[in-house]
Amino acid sequence: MATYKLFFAGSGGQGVLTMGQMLTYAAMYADMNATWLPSYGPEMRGGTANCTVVISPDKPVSCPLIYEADDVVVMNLPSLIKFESLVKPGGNLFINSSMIDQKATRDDINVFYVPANDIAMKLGNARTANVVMLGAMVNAAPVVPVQMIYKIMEKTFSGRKAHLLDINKTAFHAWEKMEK
Amino acid sequence: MATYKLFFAGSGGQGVLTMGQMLTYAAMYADMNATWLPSYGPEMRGGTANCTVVISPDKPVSCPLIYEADDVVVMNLPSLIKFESLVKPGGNLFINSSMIDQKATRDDINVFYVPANDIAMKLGNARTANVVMLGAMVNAAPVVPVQMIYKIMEKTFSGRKAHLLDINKTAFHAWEKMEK
Amino acid sequence: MKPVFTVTKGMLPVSTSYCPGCTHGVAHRIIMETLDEMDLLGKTIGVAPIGCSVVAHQFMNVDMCEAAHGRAPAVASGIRRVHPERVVFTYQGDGDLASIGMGEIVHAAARGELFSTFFINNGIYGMTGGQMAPTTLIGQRSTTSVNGRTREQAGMPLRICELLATLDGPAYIERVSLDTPAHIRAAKKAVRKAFEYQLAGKGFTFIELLSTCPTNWGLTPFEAMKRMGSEVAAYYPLGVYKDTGKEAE
Amino acid sequence: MKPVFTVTKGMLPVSTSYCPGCTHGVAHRIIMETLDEMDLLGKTIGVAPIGCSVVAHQFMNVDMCEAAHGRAPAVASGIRRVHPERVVFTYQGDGDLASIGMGEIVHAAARGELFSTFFINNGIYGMTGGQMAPTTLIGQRSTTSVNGRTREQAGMPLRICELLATLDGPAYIERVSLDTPAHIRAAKKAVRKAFEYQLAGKGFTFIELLSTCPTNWGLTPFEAMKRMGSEVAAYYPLGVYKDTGKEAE
Amino acid sequence: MSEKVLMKGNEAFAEAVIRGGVRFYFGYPITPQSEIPEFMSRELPKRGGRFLQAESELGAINMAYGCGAAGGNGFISSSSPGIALMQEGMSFLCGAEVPVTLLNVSRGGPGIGSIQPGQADYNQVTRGGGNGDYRIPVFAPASIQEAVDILYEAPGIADKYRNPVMVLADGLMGQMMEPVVLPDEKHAFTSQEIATAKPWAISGSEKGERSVVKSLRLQPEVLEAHVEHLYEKYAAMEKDLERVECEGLEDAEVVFVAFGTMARLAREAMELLEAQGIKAGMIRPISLWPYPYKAFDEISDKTKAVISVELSMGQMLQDINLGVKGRVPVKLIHRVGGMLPTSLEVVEKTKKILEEVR
Amino acid sequence: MSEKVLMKGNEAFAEAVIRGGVRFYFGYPITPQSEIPEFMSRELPKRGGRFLQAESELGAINMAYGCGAAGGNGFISSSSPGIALMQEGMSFLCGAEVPVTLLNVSRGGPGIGSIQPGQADYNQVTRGGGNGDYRIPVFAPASIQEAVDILYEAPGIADKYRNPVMVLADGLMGQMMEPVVLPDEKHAFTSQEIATAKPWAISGSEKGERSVVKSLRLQPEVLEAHVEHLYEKYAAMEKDLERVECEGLEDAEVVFVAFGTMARLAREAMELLEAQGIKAGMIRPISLWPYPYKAFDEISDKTKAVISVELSMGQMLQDINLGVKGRVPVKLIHRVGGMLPTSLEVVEKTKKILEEVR
Amino acid sequence: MAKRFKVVFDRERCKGCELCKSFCPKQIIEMDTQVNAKGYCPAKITEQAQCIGCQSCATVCPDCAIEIYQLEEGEA
Amino acid sequence: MAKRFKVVFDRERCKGCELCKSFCPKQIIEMDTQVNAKGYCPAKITEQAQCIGCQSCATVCPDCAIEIYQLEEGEA
Ligand SMILES: Cc1ncc(C[n+]2csc(CCOP(=O)(O)OP(=O)(O)O)c2C)c(N)n1
Ligand SMILES: Cc1ncc(C[n+]2csc(CCOP(=O)(O)OP(=O)(O)O)c2C)c(N)n1
Ligand code: SF4
Ligand code: SF4
Ligand code: SF4
Ligand code: SF4
Repeated sequence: MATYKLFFAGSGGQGVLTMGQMLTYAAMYADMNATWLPSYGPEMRGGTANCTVVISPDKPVSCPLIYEADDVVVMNLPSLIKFESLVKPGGNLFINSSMIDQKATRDDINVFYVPANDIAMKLGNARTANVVMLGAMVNAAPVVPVQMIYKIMEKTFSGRKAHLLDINKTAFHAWEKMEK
Repeated sequence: MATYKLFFAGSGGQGVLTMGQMLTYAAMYADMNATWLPSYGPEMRGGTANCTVVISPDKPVSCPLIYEADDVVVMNLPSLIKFESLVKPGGNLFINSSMIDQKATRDDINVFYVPANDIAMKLGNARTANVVMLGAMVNAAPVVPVQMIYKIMEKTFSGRKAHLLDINKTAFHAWEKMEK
Repeated sequence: MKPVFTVTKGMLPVSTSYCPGCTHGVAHRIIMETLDEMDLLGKTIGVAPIGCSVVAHQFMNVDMCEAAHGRAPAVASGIRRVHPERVVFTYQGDGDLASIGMGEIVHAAARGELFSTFFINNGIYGMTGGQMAPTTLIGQRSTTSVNGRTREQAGMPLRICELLATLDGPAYIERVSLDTPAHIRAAKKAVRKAFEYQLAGKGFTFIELLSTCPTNWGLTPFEAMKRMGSEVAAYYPLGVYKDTGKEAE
Repeated sequence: MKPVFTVTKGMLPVSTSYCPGCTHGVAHRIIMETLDEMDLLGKTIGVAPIGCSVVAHQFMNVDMCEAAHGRAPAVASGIRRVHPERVVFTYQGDGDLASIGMGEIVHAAARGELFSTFFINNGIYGMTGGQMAPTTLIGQRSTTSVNGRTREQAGMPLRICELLATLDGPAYIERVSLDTPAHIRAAKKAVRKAFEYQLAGKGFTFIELLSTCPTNWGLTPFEAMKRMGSEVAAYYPLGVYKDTGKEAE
Repeated sequence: MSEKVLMKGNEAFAEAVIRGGVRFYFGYPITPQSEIPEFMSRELPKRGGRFLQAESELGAINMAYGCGAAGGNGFISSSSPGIALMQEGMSFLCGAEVPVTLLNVSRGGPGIGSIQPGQADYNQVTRGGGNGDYRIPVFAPASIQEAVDILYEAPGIADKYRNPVMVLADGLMGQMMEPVVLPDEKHAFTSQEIATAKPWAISGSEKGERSVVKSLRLQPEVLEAHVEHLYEKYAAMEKDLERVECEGLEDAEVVFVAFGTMARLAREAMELLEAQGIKAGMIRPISLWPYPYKAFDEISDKTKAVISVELSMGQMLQDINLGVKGRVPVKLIHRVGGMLPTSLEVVEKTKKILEEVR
Repeated sequence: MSEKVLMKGNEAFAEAVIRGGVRFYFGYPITPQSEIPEFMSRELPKRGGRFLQAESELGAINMAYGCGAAGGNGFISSSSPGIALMQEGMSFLCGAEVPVTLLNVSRGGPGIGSIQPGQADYNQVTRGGGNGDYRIPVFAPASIQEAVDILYEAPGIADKYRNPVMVLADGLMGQMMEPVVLPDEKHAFTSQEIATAKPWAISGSEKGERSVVKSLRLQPEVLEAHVEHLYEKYAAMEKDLERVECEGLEDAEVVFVAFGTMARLAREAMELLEAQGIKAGMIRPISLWPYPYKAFDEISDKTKAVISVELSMGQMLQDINLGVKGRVPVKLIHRVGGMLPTSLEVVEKTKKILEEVR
Repeated sequence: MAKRFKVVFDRERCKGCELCKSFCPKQIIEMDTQVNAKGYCPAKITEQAQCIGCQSCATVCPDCAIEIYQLEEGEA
Repeated sequence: MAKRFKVVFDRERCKGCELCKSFCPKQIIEMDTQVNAKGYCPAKITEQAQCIGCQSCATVCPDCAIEIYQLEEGEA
């Protein structure tokens, strides 16, 4: 399997950086090489947040910077506008349709409309929208084994946060279980 | 006329640097090229003082640093010991015999024993010892015209210091006038 | 319709880069209102620091330059030499002025440099993300004192007005606070007095403005205002620390 | 024959590089005598400044290092972290401490660093040939104030004890003078107290020693002593500026 | 112990120097490395060390000097303008032969510039702005693992040569996360052990001979001898510390030279070019001083161009030219100001360059 | 007006910049240049200028920045460690495009080193220790007259390019006396004239558009464009400011490369060698940046060695090698620590080198 | 007749910090539920007529988002 | 019997600053006319017997050039 490039974009507070980190952990647990790279800026607050994840199953990740991505996740409208072009032909674009009214303009890519916030809301925890989205992405593009996503979830949601584990697992599978 | 290199050494307060400067001024007034270079050190006080003068009648002075000198003036014993070797074969060494008991050791150079302090004392101004010495030197090695020495003296000893002009002129000629 | 409160032309018509509720905006506004009211906008040269307000020149409608971190007082001293007739001020945060720039502010004050310094004391390094400042209170958490500042580890917080008041150069030193409308009005009076003293050639003038950093204090803007009025002002008493005008009277 | 005054083994048996009559030598001696009497010579780490006393380590018989110009307090803070049990002191001139090193001394004092600073205030830059220092008196001539320092050009001279006394970190601050045998004995007592407070962990200790620079004052050593006792001490009053030991009693 | 963990660059750097023996941190906050002082303020007190937030970068370097002179293993991290403020200090540390480990997580310039990543501190770290003849070894790792390994080793190198050692990372490396294996923690000397382990240090420990640490030498003969002594050490460092990774030089049509993150970009560009039938090679200097000039001798006759891929206006070109000595054209592909090229951009520009030189 | 006077280097330097238009001096005492602030403190107030003794070198460079940003012609003099403390400031001035004239009367290092003359600030002044991409023109005159002429011109160059300009003199030049002809005094802008003469300056003079002087540019595109703009200026400087003096290159068996006082030593060594039948030539870089690389193309086939004569451990060798590009062996004759070679010593060492390379 | 005032908010400059709201003695400032272009919920006045013209809101506003006018007779 | 003292000068360490002389309450310190190796005229005591052991000289001496001993009975 060749190098896999993913890109996550949204606004601060949407859990975009966490999505990328969870995926990177999962890749590491699966003994793959992986790099997570956030964009950072002078403004500590608000503004946009995005990160790149590069996963390379058998050799070290050569470049953490990308010029095209296999999968792109956009959590809000500005991100869709800015990063639709980043998807490589034949790649996947995941659109958080709860926040984004517009449709994608390209037809050489696969587009998934995931109402992540709505699903999360329905599950009773609005903050899991990013996990819903991550689940949708991994379901459509199984770049890491689901077991490894579980593993990082179990590490993250332990101790005082243990009660959040189930809801997150549920959120992760919500999209795949949803009737479309 | 070729480049002429002179070296003056003594201790702080003996007017060694001034001797070199007067000569440099005189050379400049005579439209020659000249460079005056003091040695400077961390100790502001006491210690040794010395300076190099290089005079070049027709072209710019190439190097202000010397490895041998045509004329060397030593005003105290440590300077004699340290700098006798600097005189080039056939060159002149001027020894302030008022302060230095020892004789020169070399016989390939011309040595002048000038009791500069004694002469100055006799003239009634102990502080002119350096001018006595300078006079002796210029007399033996007429590297600059005497008129030009006068010119710098006239500039230096003017205004409030005008009364010192005569004594300095006298001091300048004291050695040449002395019976030896 | 009679305007009773309008936006000064001293503030450029753009949105600032400061966090919601950050009193940098209030400090900016009262300084610029004062210059506007004194008709000095066109005669003033300002110096912005390094800190969140590094971009003050994007908002303040006067000739301005940036200064390297902590060096605004030296920069202003240089400007002052060239333009003896202008109004000059510096605007500095507490990391900028009280930490890296300590030498420069003490010496400019001691020389009695004829400019005004507005010292925005929010007790934290805002721009770099909430590290401890020399003015962070004992017990206050910051990213480099996660369990709260202790005297043993970092010493007591610095009181700059008190320190500078020992010098002969300053003509006027006051500490004000931006925590309530009343205090903000008082602060503006102090700002005006600083510029008046400067114009009168009395000497160096220094206004410390207690300020909030809701983002790095981890409080809402209003909670931050309340903390400032209580805890912060308790350690940093408001008041006039030096006033040669008064002394002379 | 009973020795009543002998040369301390704290001073190495070499001739110093100081000018005849310069009280750097006296300051050196009383510090080293004190360490000797307290049996601390082997446990002490000293920091020499840049200035005439950059070579203090050639004369003081303790482990020592040089510090870059003005940075001795930072250097001592670093040393202190590694050796919490040793005695640490810095020795700094007024150019070093009060000019370029202002930031470092204020911050070390504010942190309450556990070392002692001996501040040799001779009101001039000795080593570089007599330029104006921040402590040069008004009217005093120097090579950069040939007609005498004026307030307009350079501000008033800095009083460092008074400045540092506003901070919470210092445990003990005193200004002493080396102008007479009696004052020298008093100075030595202050030096001892500084080390005692340090050993007791009380906090930062600071002794300012009024000192002469006959060479750059253009006076004989004795005239210099007299000027120091009169003119200089008039502007820099001797006395204790802070003593937490006393306060606690 | 050798468990693999996913860490953010800055935190991995901090953990690595602690494991490498560092117990004293001095620093002043600056983006993009503030996670390091933050990490140190939490971790060092737990691990028998001391964290001191300095009043400034000048304070930090001089605290580290005091620490090193006293025999401690000190560490400083900062970013570009902060490093500029330490230049006098670095020269002083070299002159006084005091060890310290330094990390520059560099950003954009000149001046306050921006906080975006940059590599325009090349001159600053390899030539320095301190006065006099001195040298500081500089390592520029390209992955977090490599950075961890070098930072783990750095305190030992600093001690061995009694000289500062610098690691240069760009802002990208500091913010990035990658899996790393952390090495075992080394023993750090206690203040008691220092007297015997480092007899030259000023430890105030009655160890017989008094210690003096200094950089002043007023007699020219003495200072000359001292500088010659320093240069013997530097010659030894040049032999021992040179590190470089070369790839595909035998038959490369084009050779990239790049360090840090840009080397990884260039590596991907190599793959892309290969796919287009163009053989590319790479010289990746890991040590920027000593610079691996000799590696350039391996460049073959087939090579038509050597290309520096840099986030600066070409500051490394001087060293590349010193290595290439005019045998092959040397070109530059760069972005600055925090702009980052993509590997595709490198490929395109490389093809253009190859057309020009062909 | 063009009377010849005998002046000490430091005082001649100070007089020259005043005549060149400087009215503001900022500095902190340091040997061997303290005569300059002393001279300025006496002279400037008489000539409509202002003298300000800074609290430190950091203070001085930032005062000069304020002065320059406000449209004044400022001047700073210092010596090696003092220049090290100004590195952040220099990068800042370049980034903010603020003119100033700087003089480094250099001494021995590293660290506090000694106060004896040295040339080991070559890296410091030509590569700098500031962060980011920037350049500062550096001139290294070899006689007091040349220094006077350059310092007279420097404020104009600084203004033209809105960039700092540096003059490098060694301690010898500062202390030496030589006859000089002083040029006529230029007009210096009054604070009133600045608003029209330098509309970009912050003069608080209601001139219509507001001025802002800054080095921060947070958007990468903007900073990239700014740096590219700076490099257009630097390219222009490379064209306009390169200065070199070459002599006897046509048929030289050996070519000396030297600047400042060492060039004069090398010049005497040439004469001595000639007397012994050995033809020597010389390349004397007057501008160290831009460095006169092209001059090295003039070296003929007859030349067997190029020798750098330096008071450093060979810091100029990198530039010489970049010029020579491997065509001729490049060698070094040097002394450091304040030791000075004699021309005779240079002759002896040259002969030895010629034997080796023959 | 009591003085009457008009408080004008600049929706786009407002960052929704709620300081004006907190300091309004008459409690007549509320936050909008519609976000502005920058994503903040801006402040607005609910009962204009109750405004006493104390200027507290404008004085504490860090973003120059508030202007206050006194209504002449007959104006609304 | 009054205490008797012996003041010992280190000729080579002395720099001839004359401080001891100036501060001696009994005025019994004089400068030598012979210079020492460093070229200074060192201090010496003229009338040892008059010394009251006040240590003023040693206290002000910047050059550690003075040591003082109390003579036991019979010593000279
Ligand atoms: C030489 C240097 N050191 C450090 C920094 C990083 N830095 C930027 S702003 C800042 C401090 C900000 O704190 P403060 O002055 O309190 O202002 P605030 O942001 O809180 O308004 C620091 C340390 C820098 N830019 N330059
Ligand atoms: C960075 C730096 N700046 C300036 C100097 C030059 N310098 C050496 S000593 C000194 C000041 C000496 O004055 P002071 O501290 O009062 O000590 P003193 O010599 O009077 O004892 C100065 C400015 C230096 N060595 N390093
Ligand atoms: S970080 Fe703090 S100081 Fe900076 S703009 Fe935000 S609230 Fe204000
Ligand atoms: S110059 Fe002054 S301070 Fe320095 S040794 Fe001489 S008298 Fe003492
Ligand atoms: S105080 Fe200003 S910025 Fe804050 S909510 Fe009110 S109007 Fe908006
Ligand atoms: S005080 Fe000391 S140095 Fe001075 S004259 Fe007396 S013995 Fe000599």
